[in-house]
Amino acid sequence: MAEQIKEPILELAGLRKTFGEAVAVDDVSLTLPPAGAVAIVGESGSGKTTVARMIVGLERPTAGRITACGRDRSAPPRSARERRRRGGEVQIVFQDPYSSLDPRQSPGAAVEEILRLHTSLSAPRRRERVAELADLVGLSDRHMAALPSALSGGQRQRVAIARALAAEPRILILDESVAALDVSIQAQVLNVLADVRERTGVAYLFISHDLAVVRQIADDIVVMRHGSIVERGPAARVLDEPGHPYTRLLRASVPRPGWRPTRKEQEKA
Amino acid sequence: MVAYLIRRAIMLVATLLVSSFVVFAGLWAAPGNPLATLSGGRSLPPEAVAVLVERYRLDDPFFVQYANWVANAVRGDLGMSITLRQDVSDLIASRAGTTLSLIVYAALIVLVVGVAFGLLAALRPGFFDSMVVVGTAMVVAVPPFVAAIVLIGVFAVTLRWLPALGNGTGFWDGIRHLTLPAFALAASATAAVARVTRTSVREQMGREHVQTAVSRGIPYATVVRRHALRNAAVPIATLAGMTVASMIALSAVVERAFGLNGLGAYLVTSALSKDFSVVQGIALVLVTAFVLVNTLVDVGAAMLDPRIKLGGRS
Amino acid sequence: MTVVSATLRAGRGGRGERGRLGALGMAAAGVIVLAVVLAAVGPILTTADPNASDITHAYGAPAAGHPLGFDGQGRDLLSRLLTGARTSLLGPLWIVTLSMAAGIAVAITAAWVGGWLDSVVSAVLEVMFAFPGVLLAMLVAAVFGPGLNAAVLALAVAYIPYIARLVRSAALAERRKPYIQALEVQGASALSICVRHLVPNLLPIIAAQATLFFSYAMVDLAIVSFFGLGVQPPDADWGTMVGGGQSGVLQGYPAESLLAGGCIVVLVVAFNLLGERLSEGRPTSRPWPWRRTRAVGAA
Amino acid sequence: MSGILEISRLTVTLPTPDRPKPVLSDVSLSIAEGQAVGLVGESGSGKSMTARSIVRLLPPGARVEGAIRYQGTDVGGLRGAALRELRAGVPMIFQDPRAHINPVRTIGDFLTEALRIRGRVGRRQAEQRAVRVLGEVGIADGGRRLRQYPHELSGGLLQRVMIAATLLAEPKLLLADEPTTALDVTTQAEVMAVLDELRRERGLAMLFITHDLELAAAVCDRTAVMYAGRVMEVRASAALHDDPLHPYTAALTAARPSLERRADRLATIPGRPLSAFEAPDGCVFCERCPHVREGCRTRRPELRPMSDGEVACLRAEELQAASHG
Repeated sequence: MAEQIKEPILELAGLRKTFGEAVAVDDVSLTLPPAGAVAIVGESGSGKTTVARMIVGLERPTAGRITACGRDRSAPPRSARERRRRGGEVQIVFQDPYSSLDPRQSPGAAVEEILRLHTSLSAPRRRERVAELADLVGLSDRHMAALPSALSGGQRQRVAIARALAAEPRILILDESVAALDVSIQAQVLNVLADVRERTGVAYLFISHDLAVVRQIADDIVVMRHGSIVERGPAARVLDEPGHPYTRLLRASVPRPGWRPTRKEQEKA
Repeated sequence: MVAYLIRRAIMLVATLLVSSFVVFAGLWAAPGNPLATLSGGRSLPPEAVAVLVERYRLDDPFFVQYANWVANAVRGDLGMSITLRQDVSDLIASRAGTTLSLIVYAALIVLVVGVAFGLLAALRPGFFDSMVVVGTAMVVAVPPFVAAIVLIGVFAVTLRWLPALGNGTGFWDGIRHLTLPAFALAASATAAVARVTRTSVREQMGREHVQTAVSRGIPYATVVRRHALRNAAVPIATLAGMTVASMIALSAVVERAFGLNGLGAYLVTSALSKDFSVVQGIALVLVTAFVLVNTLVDVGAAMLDPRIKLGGRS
Repeated sequence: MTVVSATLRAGRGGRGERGRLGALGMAAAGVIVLAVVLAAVGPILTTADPNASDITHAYGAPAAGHPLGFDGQGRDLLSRLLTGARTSLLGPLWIVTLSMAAGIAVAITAAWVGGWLDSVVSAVLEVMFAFPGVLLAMLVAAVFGPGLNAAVLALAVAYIPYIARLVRSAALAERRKPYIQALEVQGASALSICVRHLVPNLLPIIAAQATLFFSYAMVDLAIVSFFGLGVQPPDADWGTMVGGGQSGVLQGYPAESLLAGGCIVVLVVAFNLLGERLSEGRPTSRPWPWRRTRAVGAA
Repeated sequence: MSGILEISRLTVTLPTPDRPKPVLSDVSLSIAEGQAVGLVGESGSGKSMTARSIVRLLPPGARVEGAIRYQGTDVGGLRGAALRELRAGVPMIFQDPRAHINPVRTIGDFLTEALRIRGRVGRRQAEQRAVRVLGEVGIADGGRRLRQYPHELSGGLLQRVMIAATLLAEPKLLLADEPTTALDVTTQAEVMAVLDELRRERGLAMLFITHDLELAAAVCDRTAVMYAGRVMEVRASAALHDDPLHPYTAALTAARPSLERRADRLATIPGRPLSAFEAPDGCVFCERCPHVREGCRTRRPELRPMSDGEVACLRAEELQAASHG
């Protein structure tokens, strides 16, 4: 890591988002240390994806402050240069593998386009960098030259990761990036993410509803419900001794050996 | 539902206002001054000029003229024809009947024949279906004026079964005179409706909820009626409505080809003879009818779809 | 010709399972190409002057040098059909090009900027729907006098809302897809995203609509000419020939109307078939020549 | 012991433009009266196709070989009214309830349609029954719900409506194709609790399709694991996690991250899940199996009994002995 700065690489302070009268995100604050891995856990409608979209500027916050790499990014970027600079700080990988790539463009061209945008490398150097990124996410030259339609879901998500890393971000947001994958493929991508974090020191903000996946990838966990944070702490502590009743309910709802679904008594008419 | 209706009503009024403005503005957009346009380039005796200036208030500012023109239009006064020295509204009234009955006759053909062929093709895959697909692919490409010529050539000239010209006298003779024109106007539209009916019913048959009904042992015919047709009704009604609306403008083609004394034919002759106030009047009437029919179609389709009626997001 | 060749190239670009046109699609494309060639070369081939009338040949049967015979005023039908083909293809081409250009630009801007601009554009489009093409053409002809150019312009304007509405909804759906949003987060400019990614992925829809609207434009333009408000006599145009030949039909000489009408129908069927095939085909894409060390052709 | 459902050597091949593609090959499975069997597998394993084959909800032109016997009668020969009778008696719950319920008709219509249409019950009585069953699946004031439309209910509620609809048919066998995959984990737990309880109360047999091994084990007596259109293993659910017979089952459980602890790296399975038409000769899993031998690439193992289940692996006994040794 270049410089051991202590203060967080990403900071949300009192973040809020309303759509009409509906409050999607209510007073969310959190910090992400350099090379750290924080997971936001919650079910649909908890506001976790809206938080991610506000950080990368796809949604405009109603209130609150977002600071990434020491620079404020609460308001939308004014100039193209500012927008590009923010692209170099925070990147995102989405959930659906089948629409995360331009169907008309090969993975190699997609990654190369980002390199042209963010670096001043020459064409040959760019091609070498594309190969390095391909190796980093475990893809061969053949995959990089193929058409997205020829790639499997797992391979497409790896391309999306490589494309995000091409901008050399300090923070990578993973918005349910492995949720749509089969178990064997999910494991491969989770391992790739672990390798990438070790080799590049990029920090992860992992958005997920899957507690087991979160335990595997994140150091700290923030639990969200109906737009606000109900609990936060180190992953092991939050998952093994959940403090908030909602977290306990979440934990108890996950099927595992010996688990049996039990009906809430008052529900039966 | 009320919110939806109010929104549609506001949209309707706004559209009518703007389109009437465009029709009126045509007067000013023409080369030369409005008086020359109104007179169609003819040199008019001074008293005729005075009548025109007074009737159209040509000396007032532009917007006042427009306001006056619209106010008159709403009261049914659409100005005066230069060539026939009669009120445009009377000229229109006498011809509107022909156009209306022509469109209604053609619309019946489109809705009955088009939807029927579309349904049969969708539900009877195989020979009949491919016949309809090929047939409609041909007929949809036959525009009304080509259809008119073919029908005249075959049924009027060669077979002499039906008259090729004029309005005819009396109700039943009128119907006889309207038959060929109605079929000419309806030909391509019927084929288009048949094709959309077929594709939307087929598409509904592939939907998951139809699969659920089949998986619960409900007879095929019932599944088709209660699910495929019911759901396909919205797209079919929408397109059928739009097709009928488009016939308002196309009626002119058929009226001219068959020498029917309708609004459309009169609009063409007035455009050719540069009788601008008549053009303005008829254009306004046709645009208004077109917008009204389209709005009715949208509201009708909304009725069929509960997601809109209860204000739910569709 | 650009639209016709563009649609053909987009069609031909499909190899293997990508965007294959199928037999019908190729046949339709063949008919269109044949019509284009005849329109371009035809008038030079035929010696007869399409406007030279000779009353002695009125409704004359086919003779040497006049394979299709004569019209009511003794003019050679073949040469009139060929010269007529030129206006009947060029006219719709202008209409489609103008309306597509305006429609796509408006739609993509509205879909991309969204918010107030999108609602303003939608309201304007809603109002423009009030004017069917033929009606607007008649109004314009009454104001500016009959003529092909006025009709073409009027029809082009009348088509803009239909094209804009369709492209806008397709653009809105595409814009929400992750690969576009990822590019936004990367900081790529809106223009470069639209030009290099959004529009190319809308090509199948755009090509299909251009082809379908070509057949609508051909019919509407022929209608305007049929009224006598488009191409003015003695020039030849398929619409005027169908109209002009009507008196002949009544006297048992349907040749002029049927030939012109037939040409219209055949080409409209061809364009409809090609349009439907194009809208079914998957996007034809071009792989990046990674292995060959040519300069990286990602653009 | 003839169970309520016997599937033997079921092979399904789908017609495609270039060449026919097998999606199921030699699938054999049986469900005893009142028993719940889980069917687990990744994409392309054919688990959903197996369930749909039982009531012949197959794509047009699909070629079916082998036999499926429901209550003793072979479903292959059923046509018209008899096929409808079978489907009425073996209802199916689908993954995405919002897509599988007609959006332009009321919930009441959806619930009572089968009863009214199949001519057994009047509208009034059908609605009363519907309200009663809605109560049992945990939906209060059923009367109001009947008049509502699907877009006014949440995913969880819609899935309960789907379950209520199947119970109204008073079936003997229930097919559930990933019923909770589209739901949140807390909603999933509630819906599974409802399904599990009502199933046991009514002594219903069930075929439960899912990609979640633990979920299947939790609600099913026995669980079958499928890969590339074949059954790899069938076991009592309790033993499946800790004592798998087939290397694929073991690899699946190892690849899944655990809720209890974090592994440095997950034990991944190389390559990607294959469909039947992509599967190699010999054992379909051989290209990805850590214990592959030469024999595995040539001989295709048959499903054969072993300890209290069945397994399709040449080295099953050897690996079992090694892991217990």
